[in-house]
Amino acid sequence: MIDKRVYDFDAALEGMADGATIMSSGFGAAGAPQELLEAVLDCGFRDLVIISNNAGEGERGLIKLLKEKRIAKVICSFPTSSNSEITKELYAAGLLELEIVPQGTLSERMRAGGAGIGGFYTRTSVDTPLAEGKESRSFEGIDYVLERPLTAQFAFIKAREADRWGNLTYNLSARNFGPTMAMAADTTIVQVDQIVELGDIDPEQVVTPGIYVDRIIEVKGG
Amino acid sequence: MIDKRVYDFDAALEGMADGATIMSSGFGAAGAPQELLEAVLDCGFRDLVIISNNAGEGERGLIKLLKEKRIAKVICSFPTSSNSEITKELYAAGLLELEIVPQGTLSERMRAGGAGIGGFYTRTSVDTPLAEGKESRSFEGIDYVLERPLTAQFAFIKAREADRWGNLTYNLSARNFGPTMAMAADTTIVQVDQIVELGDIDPEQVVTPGIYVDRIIEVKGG
Amino acid sequence: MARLSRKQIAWRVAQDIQDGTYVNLGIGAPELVANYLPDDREVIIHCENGLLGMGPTPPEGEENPDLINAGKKPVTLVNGASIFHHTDSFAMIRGGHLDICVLGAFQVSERGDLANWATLDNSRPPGVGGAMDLALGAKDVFIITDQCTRDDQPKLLESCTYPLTGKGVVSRVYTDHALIDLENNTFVVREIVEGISQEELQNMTGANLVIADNCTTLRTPEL
Amino acid sequence: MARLSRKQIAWRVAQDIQDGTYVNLGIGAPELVANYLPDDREVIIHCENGLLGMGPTPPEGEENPDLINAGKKPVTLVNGASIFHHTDSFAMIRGGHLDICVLGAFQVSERGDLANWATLDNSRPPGVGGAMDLALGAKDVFIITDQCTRDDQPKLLESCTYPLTGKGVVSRVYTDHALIDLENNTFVVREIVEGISQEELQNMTGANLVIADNCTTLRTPEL
Repeated sequence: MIDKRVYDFDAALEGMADGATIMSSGFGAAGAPQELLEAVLDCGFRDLVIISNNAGEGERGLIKLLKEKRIAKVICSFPTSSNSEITKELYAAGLLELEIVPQGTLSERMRAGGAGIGGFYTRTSVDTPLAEGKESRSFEGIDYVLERPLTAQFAFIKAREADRWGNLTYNLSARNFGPTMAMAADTTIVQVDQIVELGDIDPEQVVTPGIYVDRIIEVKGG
Repeated sequence: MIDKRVYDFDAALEGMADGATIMSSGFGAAGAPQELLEAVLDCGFRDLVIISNNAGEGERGLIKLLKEKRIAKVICSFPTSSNSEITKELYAAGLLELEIVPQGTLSERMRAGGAGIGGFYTRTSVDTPLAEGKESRSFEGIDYVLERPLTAQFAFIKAREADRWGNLTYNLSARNFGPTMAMAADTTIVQVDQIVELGDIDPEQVVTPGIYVDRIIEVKGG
Repeated sequence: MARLSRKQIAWRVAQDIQDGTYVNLGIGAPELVANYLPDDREVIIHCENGLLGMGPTPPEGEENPDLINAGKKPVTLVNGASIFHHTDSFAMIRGGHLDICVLGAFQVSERGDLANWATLDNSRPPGVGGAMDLALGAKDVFIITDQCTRDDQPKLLESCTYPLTGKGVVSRVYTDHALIDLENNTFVVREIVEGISQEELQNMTGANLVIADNCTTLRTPEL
Repeated sequence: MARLSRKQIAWRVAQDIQDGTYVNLGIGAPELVANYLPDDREVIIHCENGLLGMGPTPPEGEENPDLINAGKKPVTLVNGASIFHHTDSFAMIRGGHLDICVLGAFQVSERGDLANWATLDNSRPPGVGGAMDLALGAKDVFIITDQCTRDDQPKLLESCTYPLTGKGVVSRVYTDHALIDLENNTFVVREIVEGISQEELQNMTGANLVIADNCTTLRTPEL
């Protein structure tokens, strides 16, 4: 029997270690797996590399990890938020490495990582500093840069519903990076509002098929 | 007001001409826009280039166009079907050009065409005759071939429901190539089982957002 | 000196967004455009975080933290809206499917180059978000900006001095003083607000302005 | 001479598919594997045309033409199934997410090369379908094939003479006479059907066979 449910955060985070690379879903706070991120804090892991659109928002999740100096590097499109100064402070103090990737390129690189694509050409970032050091190439007179796939050891995702096979639905715009990150990580760990019976999710409405999911933990009100 | 509904096949096919390149959805007969294809037959267009996973199945749609020698070339992964000999006959007689593309590459090339990707590297077809003439390249010791985007003037798609903005749902495995082809063509024409009111399709259940759709025609029992 | 408010610039932009347009509104002033779209037009608003068919701001108390726009503010959905994941959203952007994107700018050059994501100050963390994807992907890029910075430096220039967001991408610039098109690597002034002379406008601009033959007065309601 | 039927080969493959496996079953003989999966295992069957969680063939009269497998035969869905479009399906295949793919073969080489899509006969239209994607994408590729062609030519060879589907992709071959692993560019025989000697098997093979130390008899039910 396939049962991807786990019942505590120790089980959810099994195999994690200092220096882990973690994709973390969410756009701002919508879809951010705050409880999973805070479990990492509680477990004491350090020197983390985080791949996430933002380097946290508000007071929770990534912001807490940043404040406790657990994060060595963030790969993101937009690191700062209007309601936290911690990223700016750590960056100014040389305590945080940032790799800035255009949002669409970030998402597409993760998809490539999950889909077996060895690299792709995009117009985004051509003639900008973010293309520096990257191969460029012209097709039919249009310039492109070569982007490489992005993968991670872990993906942390917040979803709405899951069944024991790991099929997921998401809530409105909290869907954002979850489906792509689930494809791109070795181990995908999902916190869900609700675990439902196998068969309760209409096959046509599954957004992330269970094949991409390794562990599910129910976090009520998460 | 945005209203993409049309009420006859002449309006659906406006702008088509001899030599048109048409993506046609469907995997076998599931999701194949038979009535739209047969309208092309009725309108008399010739020398068509068809992009479709199969070169028809059974007696309808592409098979009819093939029998009437309206198709000059098919770009597909698998041209023959168990229940029609016409593709074999035309090919043997030198009356039909075939370009064989691995199924995943076919689909991914159309996605690239719709997503602004200038090219991508895939392992599929490496060391096979289908990689001949294509650039190859190694990343981290793994060989890839470079594949280029595939677009078309028209996409013909069969869907289940549409609203007047062109939002689409599909029926079960008839979904197949529809969502990708809708992105990749200049003009996307959809035959649907049923047109519903704007707002009737749950935003989370829209599979193809209306932005990809240009014309909708209701074909009951199609 | 006569000068449009942010709301008035947004109003002016809104008048140029036709029925049936798919438009992305960037964070900040561009978000205001949604408030001034004429009622008789159906304009479909895209949010980079996976919405097509953004509706108005919800009434207080009815905000859903899982339904937000690119600026992370609570929004609603209109009838006909759809929701999709981030990679699909940026495939839509990068694949050239949006008609118009409205963005802010630090600088715009007469060749249509846009700089709106980084300055030369390296002490602050950089952040690009979806700006580069939007600038290259939309069929038309409209810019909302002031003619000059707060310390009176022109923002419309022969060449950008800040790092670029995209090269040759801007179609039209809406400033607090004028509506200016980018045509053949030239700033072409279409409308000037009342009370500003062509000379005054030229003096606030770091590149040569061409005044269109049919240049008119830029009028907006009080907002 | 003792020889397994297609159904018996499929039965033998099914025994090797463990609980919790994600498996794609190719068109033809591989489809039969679904019929022999032990009841106490949850095996999730993927169909390239966008299904995960394929169920049994529907009863006559209950077929849905919009619910078919890669062989275009009507199927059903199990509880926990999901449906997705073709590009997502092949992202799943090509991204290495399937544990096992079972395919047919024209030829297999001792280096694990697979030829199963084209012969040297150019008069017939070629067709590759999803075979190349599956052969490269699945973690393990299992092959169902006869030891020899109908005219007694061996199908397990030092090198394939037909155009390749993929190079070095095959993990294991299930034939009408034996179960053979690919290890270090060598055919290693794990099981031989009763009544076939090692010499007879070698004579039906176009490459050197190594008999595993623990080689056993390949037994299946009558099917």
